[in-house]
Amino acid sequence: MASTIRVRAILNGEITEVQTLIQHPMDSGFIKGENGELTPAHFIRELTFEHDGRKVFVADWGTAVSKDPYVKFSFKGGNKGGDLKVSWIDNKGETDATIVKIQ
Amino acid sequence: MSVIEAKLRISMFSLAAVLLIASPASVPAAGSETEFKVAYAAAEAADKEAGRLRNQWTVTAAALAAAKKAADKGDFDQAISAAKEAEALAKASIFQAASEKEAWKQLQIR
Amino acid sequence: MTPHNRFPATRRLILKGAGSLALAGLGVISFRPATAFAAANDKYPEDAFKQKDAREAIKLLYGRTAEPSDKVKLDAPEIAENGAVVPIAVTTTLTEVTSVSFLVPENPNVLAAYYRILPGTMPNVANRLKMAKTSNVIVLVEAGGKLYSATKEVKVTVGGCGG
Amino acid sequence: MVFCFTRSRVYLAVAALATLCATQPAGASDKPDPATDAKAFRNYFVKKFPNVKLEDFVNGPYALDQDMRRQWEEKEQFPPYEFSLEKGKEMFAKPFRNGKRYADCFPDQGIGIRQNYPHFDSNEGKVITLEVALNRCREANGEAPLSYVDDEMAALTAYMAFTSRGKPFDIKVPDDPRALEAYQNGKRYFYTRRGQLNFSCATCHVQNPGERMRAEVLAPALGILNAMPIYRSEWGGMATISRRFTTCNSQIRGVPLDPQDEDYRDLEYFLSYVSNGLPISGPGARP
Repeated sequence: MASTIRVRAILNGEITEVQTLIQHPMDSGFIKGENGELTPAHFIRELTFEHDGRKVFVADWGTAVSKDPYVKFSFKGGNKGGDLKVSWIDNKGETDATIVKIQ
Repeated sequence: MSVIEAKLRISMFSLAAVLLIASPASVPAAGSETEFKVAYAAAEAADKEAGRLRNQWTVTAAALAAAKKAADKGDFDQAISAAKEAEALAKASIFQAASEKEAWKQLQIR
Repeated sequence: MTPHNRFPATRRLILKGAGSLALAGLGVISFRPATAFAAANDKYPEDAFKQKDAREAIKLLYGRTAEPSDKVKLDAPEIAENGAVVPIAVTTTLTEVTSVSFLVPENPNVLAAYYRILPGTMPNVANRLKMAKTSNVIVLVEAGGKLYSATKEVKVTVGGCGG
Repeated sequence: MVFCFTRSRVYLAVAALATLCATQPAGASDKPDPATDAKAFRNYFVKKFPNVKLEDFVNGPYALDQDMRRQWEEKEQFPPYEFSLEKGKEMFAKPFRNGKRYADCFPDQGIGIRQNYPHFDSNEGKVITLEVALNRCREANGEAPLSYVDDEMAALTAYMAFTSRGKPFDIKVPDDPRALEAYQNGKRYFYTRRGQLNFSCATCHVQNPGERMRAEVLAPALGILNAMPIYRSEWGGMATISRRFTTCNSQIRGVPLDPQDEDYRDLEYFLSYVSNGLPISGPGARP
């Protein structure tokens, strides 16, 4: 199974710009499915970014973040080839993580 | 109402071609099952004809389903009325298909 | 549940030891130095995410009210092309930013996202949010222990025969 | 709601139109002339939207509305069809159980050929769309066909479109009466009003592109297929050409035909042909 996480981390000067897209339904719990019943809430709660073991950015999400969520931020102190670890955990306890190199 | 809706509405009505189908407003006696069956069969036949012309409407299918549902509950007044609506819709779709046979050419970009 | 127990700041402070807890218990939250707040905001703000009212959510998140600031720039469309995916971003010239959050008061739950800005990270965040209907979008920026905001209305209409 | 027909007794507002308006001179206009059509089609949109660059029509509503364009550009930084595209790439590369691949069914190994579909198959005398060709490839290799409206077909066509990005549509209508007939049938389908709302494809996408239909800005018909398949935010998922056509029909309260019905294939043939010269931009993202 391919990772649910796509990351682009690009160093520009001293700033590393990070864009992430994650494959996740982000069901709000307010929408009826095809069977006419409410689809239970299923959403990523926490998304964490660590650069070389140091936390740089943490997203706490509720149900109002779009399906296949996207977030962009940037940080100082990144180095070309350095590791950026991205991990998430959702309200059902499911998780995924990936490590990419800063480009 | 958005611009397009307004425009379309005007364009359609300015064709002076509004087809009004009066509904059988007064049904003297309570509808019978036989009467329903006749009305339903007529509606079904008309919808089938629309299908042959590849021009069925979703609303016809919905009216047919409503008719069947009412009949299953024994409400034949309702069932007959829905079947008649279905037939009228199906006939309108047949009419549409027939008139569009040539009318589409008016719309083309040239 | 007492109001104080529902206060995430309280829960955060529990991690920091009995002394802080005592302070929080006395309701003197504003006495905490800003740095303590930033260092403490490492837990998922569960209760804030359940709030139906913006003021309530902000109170739970930050324990204070926000003041509008022209140093906070909220970038959101005039009309959302679709309420399911509304790109919204914030940039700010404020310094010492420790968190950024997005609220949509007309959504069933008003708090959409809360971002912890750690030292060295820029206070600029872009994300995509769901909007149930036309609503203000509020962005809150916590900087130097103070809370600033910017607000913009985004119109949302339902989809149909388009595309 | 568009036209509140619901409880009123107005069933259809078209009626005697045929007799009232049938002033069209018969004759010349009935003979299919694809090249002249395509020129007129393009000119119509270029004139209607003088500020839109020709190749920008493939971006649909985003070519016409600045606020929407900004949202789209923001999304294109990490487009929502990314997952579908990757899946399509994997599917395309994965051998069938007999060891063959999709690549073996297509010219140039299937890379950079999207702009040539649909094409007219002279042996069969019918229009072959890319979706049909993909399923035929599967069946020829002992695999079950895919649903024309589901994610897997969208993923495959997304990948194939991606490898053709920037290549102009190059649809041929050969000098064959059957090809001309297919083209003409597609054109007829495009302009024919149907459904209780009495809309044709052209009502929305020729007469009213750029207008808002409730929330959405209607896309111009010119270049509308160049971006397919599309990720639709409204559906939270991918749409193949088949899904787009069938949905359009049901939105105007017409019962859709089967996906890849000959009428739809001919429609795709016509619509692609009149967009000849405009670049493939798929997969796309739309509201």
